[in-house]
Amino acid sequence: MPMNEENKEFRPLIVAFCCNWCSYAGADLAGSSRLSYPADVKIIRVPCSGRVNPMFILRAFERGADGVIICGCHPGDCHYSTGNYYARRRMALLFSMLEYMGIENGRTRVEWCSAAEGAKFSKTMNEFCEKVKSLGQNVRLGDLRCKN
Amino acid sequence: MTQLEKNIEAIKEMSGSDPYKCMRCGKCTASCPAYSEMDIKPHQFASYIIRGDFEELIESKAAWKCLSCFACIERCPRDVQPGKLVDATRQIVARSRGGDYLQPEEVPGLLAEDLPQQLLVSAFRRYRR
Amino acid sequence: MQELINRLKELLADGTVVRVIGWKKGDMPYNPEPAYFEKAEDFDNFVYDGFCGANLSKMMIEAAKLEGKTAVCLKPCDTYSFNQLIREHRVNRENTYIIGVGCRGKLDIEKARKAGIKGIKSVSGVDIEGDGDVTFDTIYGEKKMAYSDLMLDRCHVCKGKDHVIFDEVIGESKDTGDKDRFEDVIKIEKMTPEERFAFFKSELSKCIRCNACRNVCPACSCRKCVFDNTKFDSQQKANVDSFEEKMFHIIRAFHVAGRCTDCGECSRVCPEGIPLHLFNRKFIKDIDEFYGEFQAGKDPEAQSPLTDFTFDDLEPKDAVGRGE
Amino acid sequence: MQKIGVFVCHCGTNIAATVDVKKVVELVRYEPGVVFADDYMYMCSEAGQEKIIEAIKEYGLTGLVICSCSPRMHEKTFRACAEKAGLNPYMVEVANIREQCSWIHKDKEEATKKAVILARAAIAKVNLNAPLKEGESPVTKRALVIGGGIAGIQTALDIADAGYEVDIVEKEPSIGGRMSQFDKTFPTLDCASCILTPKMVEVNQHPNITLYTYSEVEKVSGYVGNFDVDIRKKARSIIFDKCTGCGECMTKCPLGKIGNIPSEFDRGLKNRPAIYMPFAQAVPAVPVIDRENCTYFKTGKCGVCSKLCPSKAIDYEQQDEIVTVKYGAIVVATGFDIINLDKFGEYAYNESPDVITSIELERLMNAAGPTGGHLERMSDHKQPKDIVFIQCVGSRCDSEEKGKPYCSKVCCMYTAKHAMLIKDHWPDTNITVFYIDVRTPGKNFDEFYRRAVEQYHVNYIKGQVGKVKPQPDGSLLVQAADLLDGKQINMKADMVVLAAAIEPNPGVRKIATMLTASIDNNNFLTEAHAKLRPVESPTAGIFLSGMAQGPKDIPETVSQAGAAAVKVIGLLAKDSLKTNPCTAQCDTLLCNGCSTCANVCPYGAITYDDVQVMDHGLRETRRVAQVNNALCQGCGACTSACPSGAMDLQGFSNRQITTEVDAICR
Repeated sequence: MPMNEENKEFRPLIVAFCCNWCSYAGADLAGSSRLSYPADVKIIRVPCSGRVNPMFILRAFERGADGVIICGCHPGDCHYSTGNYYARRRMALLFSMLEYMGIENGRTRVEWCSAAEGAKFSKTMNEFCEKVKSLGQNVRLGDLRCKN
Repeated sequence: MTQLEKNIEAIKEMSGSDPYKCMRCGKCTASCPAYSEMDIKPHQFASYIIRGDFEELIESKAAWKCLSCFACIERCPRDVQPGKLVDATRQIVARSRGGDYLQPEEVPGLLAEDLPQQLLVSAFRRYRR
Repeated sequence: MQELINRLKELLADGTVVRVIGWKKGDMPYNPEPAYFEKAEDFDNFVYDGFCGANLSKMMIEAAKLEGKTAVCLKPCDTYSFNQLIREHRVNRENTYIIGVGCRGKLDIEKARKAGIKGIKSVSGVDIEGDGDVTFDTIYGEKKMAYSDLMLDRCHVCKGKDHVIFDEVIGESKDTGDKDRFEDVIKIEKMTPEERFAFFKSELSKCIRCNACRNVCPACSCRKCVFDNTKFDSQQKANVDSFEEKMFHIIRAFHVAGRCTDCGECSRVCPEGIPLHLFNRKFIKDIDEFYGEFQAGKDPEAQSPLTDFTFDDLEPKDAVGRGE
Repeated sequence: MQKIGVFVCHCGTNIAATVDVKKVVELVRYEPGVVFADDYMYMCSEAGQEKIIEAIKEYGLTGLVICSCSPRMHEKTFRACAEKAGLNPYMVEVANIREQCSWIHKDKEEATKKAVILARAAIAKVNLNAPLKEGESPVTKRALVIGGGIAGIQTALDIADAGYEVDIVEKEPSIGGRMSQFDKTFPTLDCASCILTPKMVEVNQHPNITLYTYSEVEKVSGYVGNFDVDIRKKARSIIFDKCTGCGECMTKCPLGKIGNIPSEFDRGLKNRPAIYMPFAQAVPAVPVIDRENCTYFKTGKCGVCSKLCPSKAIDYEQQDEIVTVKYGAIVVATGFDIINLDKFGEYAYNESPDVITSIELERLMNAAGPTGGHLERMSDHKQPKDIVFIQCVGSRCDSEEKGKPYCSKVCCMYTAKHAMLIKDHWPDTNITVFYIDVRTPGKNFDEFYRRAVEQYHVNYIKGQVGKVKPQPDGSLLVQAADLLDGKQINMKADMVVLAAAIEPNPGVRKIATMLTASIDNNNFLTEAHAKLRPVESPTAGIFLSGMAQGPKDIPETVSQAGAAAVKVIGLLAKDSLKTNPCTAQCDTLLCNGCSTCANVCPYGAITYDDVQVMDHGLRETRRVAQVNNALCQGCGACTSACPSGAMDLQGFSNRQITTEVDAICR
């Protein structure tokens, strides 16, 4: 699937978890401002970055995602006051563990993006896609059992 | 009113400037071309006066190193005009020595049209030391 | 050991407790098993020596629900696990009588095997009070090994000789630590990503998902593991690839991050000898570095780092690539 | 199995120009659960909605996926539409194929492919959706205000004026709080009691306000709209209704002259009798017997007050009384105190009576204060000539055991006020203020401070004082530095006034715990959102007023009090509260009772109860988590913290998100 037969260009599969209040709205603003980013990014709406269970991230990788990005409100701006603080700690530890196991750093990212930062959202997604593209297909975290 | 406050009143009258208004923003010192020569910086003139440290001002080099360029007067956001306080210091010294080299009636002839009058007076005080 | 047995019998006799959790002799001299003792005669089989490595604190989850008080023998490091269980309301302190037992390091029979000692008939010098070498009487003759050469890896990074919670302490303990706790983690961190991946792939490929690590872990105390419920669609499946248990092991370690006392039971019981503690210890090292030193189980009131935060916490992007 | 209808919107050309809408319809038609798929020009239009309603009825749809603009735009519209057709509104999911697809992609093939994937994810999710019902909980139309200072008074008055009943609980014998101790107020210098006393009287006389003075909140249970509060009315030893407030008892109490009981109100600068009112204008004007010091209570002898009371109002047998009242909303207005200065030995506060705190100075300058408003040294009762003020004593101090890391905010202004008031009365006083920064944001505040310098010639010196040394001659030697002139200063002073850091009232911690309202490291109550919800606690139904939330001056306190009142009125105006159905749920069979979820819940919505459960035929009592749906806001922090997966979030369940991930990665 990631390999396009005709031009052989690698297109990564990227899952973005966006919190409903800041980042998802930021993505909407990027849309209404027509600030493009690759179609490789697919957004899943969650109420808060604190809702993102590390198991969702590993699951995405197992299923063949090449990159996973979590977007939430800036620290101090969480709609639920503290959700992103917990997310920040969870992700810091999880990402460090993935790196420790030899998984490429660039495949995971956390970005704080407010509802007003459409431009930042688009820029972040462009950068992240580029990075994941340069890393190539996710082989190390994929799980054959999950392939159809 | 305390004795100090009375002394400061006198300086206010002499200089036409109110040292109490100084907020110590430092813009005068930042503007001063003679900065490196000044042992007491322009902004400190106000605080020295408020503190009553007149002797130190009179003994200072700074009072005589001031070029009377009036950049500080021009730029002061609080209208304290430190240059005038420097001038007042010179005046105190000058008065204590008594006597003037120039007669008052000679002065008008020496004035150029666009020269600030106070600059001239200040320069007189400076060079007659 | 006799002092311990006498005291335990006394506690049973005077009704302070109605049962004791300790160790009984196993089929081999080097594999004693955790066991319940309820009558004085049960103690004929009681043993407490250098091979009694098992952390009995987890057994108290169920034991403390039983009628009457239970005495449990805990080594200094086991008391940390017990404290952590108290913090998580998993164990009833009122129904527990903690005997802090002395410890001078626990032994790993694999170390003897690696040293070529086979056909063991009996072992001496492993008594809790002794301080000499260990002598193996084997079918090939007598073999000797220094006590510390035979110690479990975890005992070389001992947390100290003090029990953090107890009702009474019987016997002396020794701080057997002579190694940096994070030495192995740092060694892996210094490898290239490819080397790290290869290392973990080869280690985890041995995993047979027997769940021994999870079952023995005093922090892994869920009634039903998340890997056994249908909510995440994460139940066990047959392997097709050698690295497939990674999700299980990452999540296993993640779920105990900030709660793991580093007791080392996971690695001790792994039948495949996977150094599972390397996952847990990595989290501990990161937590120490990111959020300040934290020892789970030391203070039952302390907030776990993962349920806490500060405004200026490290950003995830700064948590990675630190070695570069 | 669900019967799902998929509706793909063209949004004019907004979507249709970049996404091949027809192709999307064709490709999702055979997804699991889909029984109907169609497209339309404007799905949100009247006609579009009509189409949806028809399809629901015709195909008996149990779930809807609308592929259109952002759910933030029209999710509500489509939910309402579903409800109209008799479908549960929470059976609707929106796939965002405009903002997150057609508007940002140019290649039609690529955009179409992505739209299909987004639709698939939404379909997969709807397959797992369950009907959700908004809960309803009634609202008790009565508010509780904890704290009777200016913050509490203003909040109570505003709520009462709107027609709701309010109770004020105040732990001191009188309302009035800190403000009643002050002499004058900045920046206008009007007298504090002149503006406060009328408000105190108004509170006392207001038909909608009930005062519980000398009372404390003992226990709080319930949740927004339905709090049950136990209030302990401490025994005053006075029969409230009989007392006329004549004050005879207080003047005759033998301990008034010989008792050495320091007056709390006068910060220990004066003594009071054992039966006392904190101050003359106390509201209610009913004294209280301090049982710890009263001779009758200590020895059983005396009884002077009882004998002399003309209305026989003294009752030594009175007991504490606990009343339970129901409230819909609670306002915390517990105010502040100043920090203990024991750790600041360098300022000799405990050594010399002439080193005082600003609040003591307020009393010394107050005409009703211990000196009748005459400023004098407590050591020799002489009028001080040289006064030094030290700012930031314990404020902006990073050493936790000594002070507080924050700026106390009001000190710069009250110090300027004190300096001016002193210079006004005694112009020949020399006043020096040592400061780190002078901070005067606020209307007419900087002008006020400049007046102290320019008109009153108060000497401001930048630099913290290092040491205050009491001298044998009774004066104080102040050692400091003038940082701007780079000089060390040793000056003599007759009096030193310390601007001690303020801190939240120490009792607030207990109250916050009872209310499950969160507090920060400095014990200030946390607001629900620092910018957008500054007077609400994250715990629903709890509101914040005054210094309890953070340092602030009187005008700010009054505005915040009004704001909190409006929020309370807004809540009480409702007959019932609709609760968000997307709340966390605990699977009691999976729950370990470990409290991890409760530790991360910002709303205190999770409690633990011992519950009888039946697990594999075994009946057991277990400690398990319970979610209060009225408090839970649905953030899901608990679900990611829960190791066993017992906590799940309705509407965003673990399985739903997992299945979305799977659909996207398919």
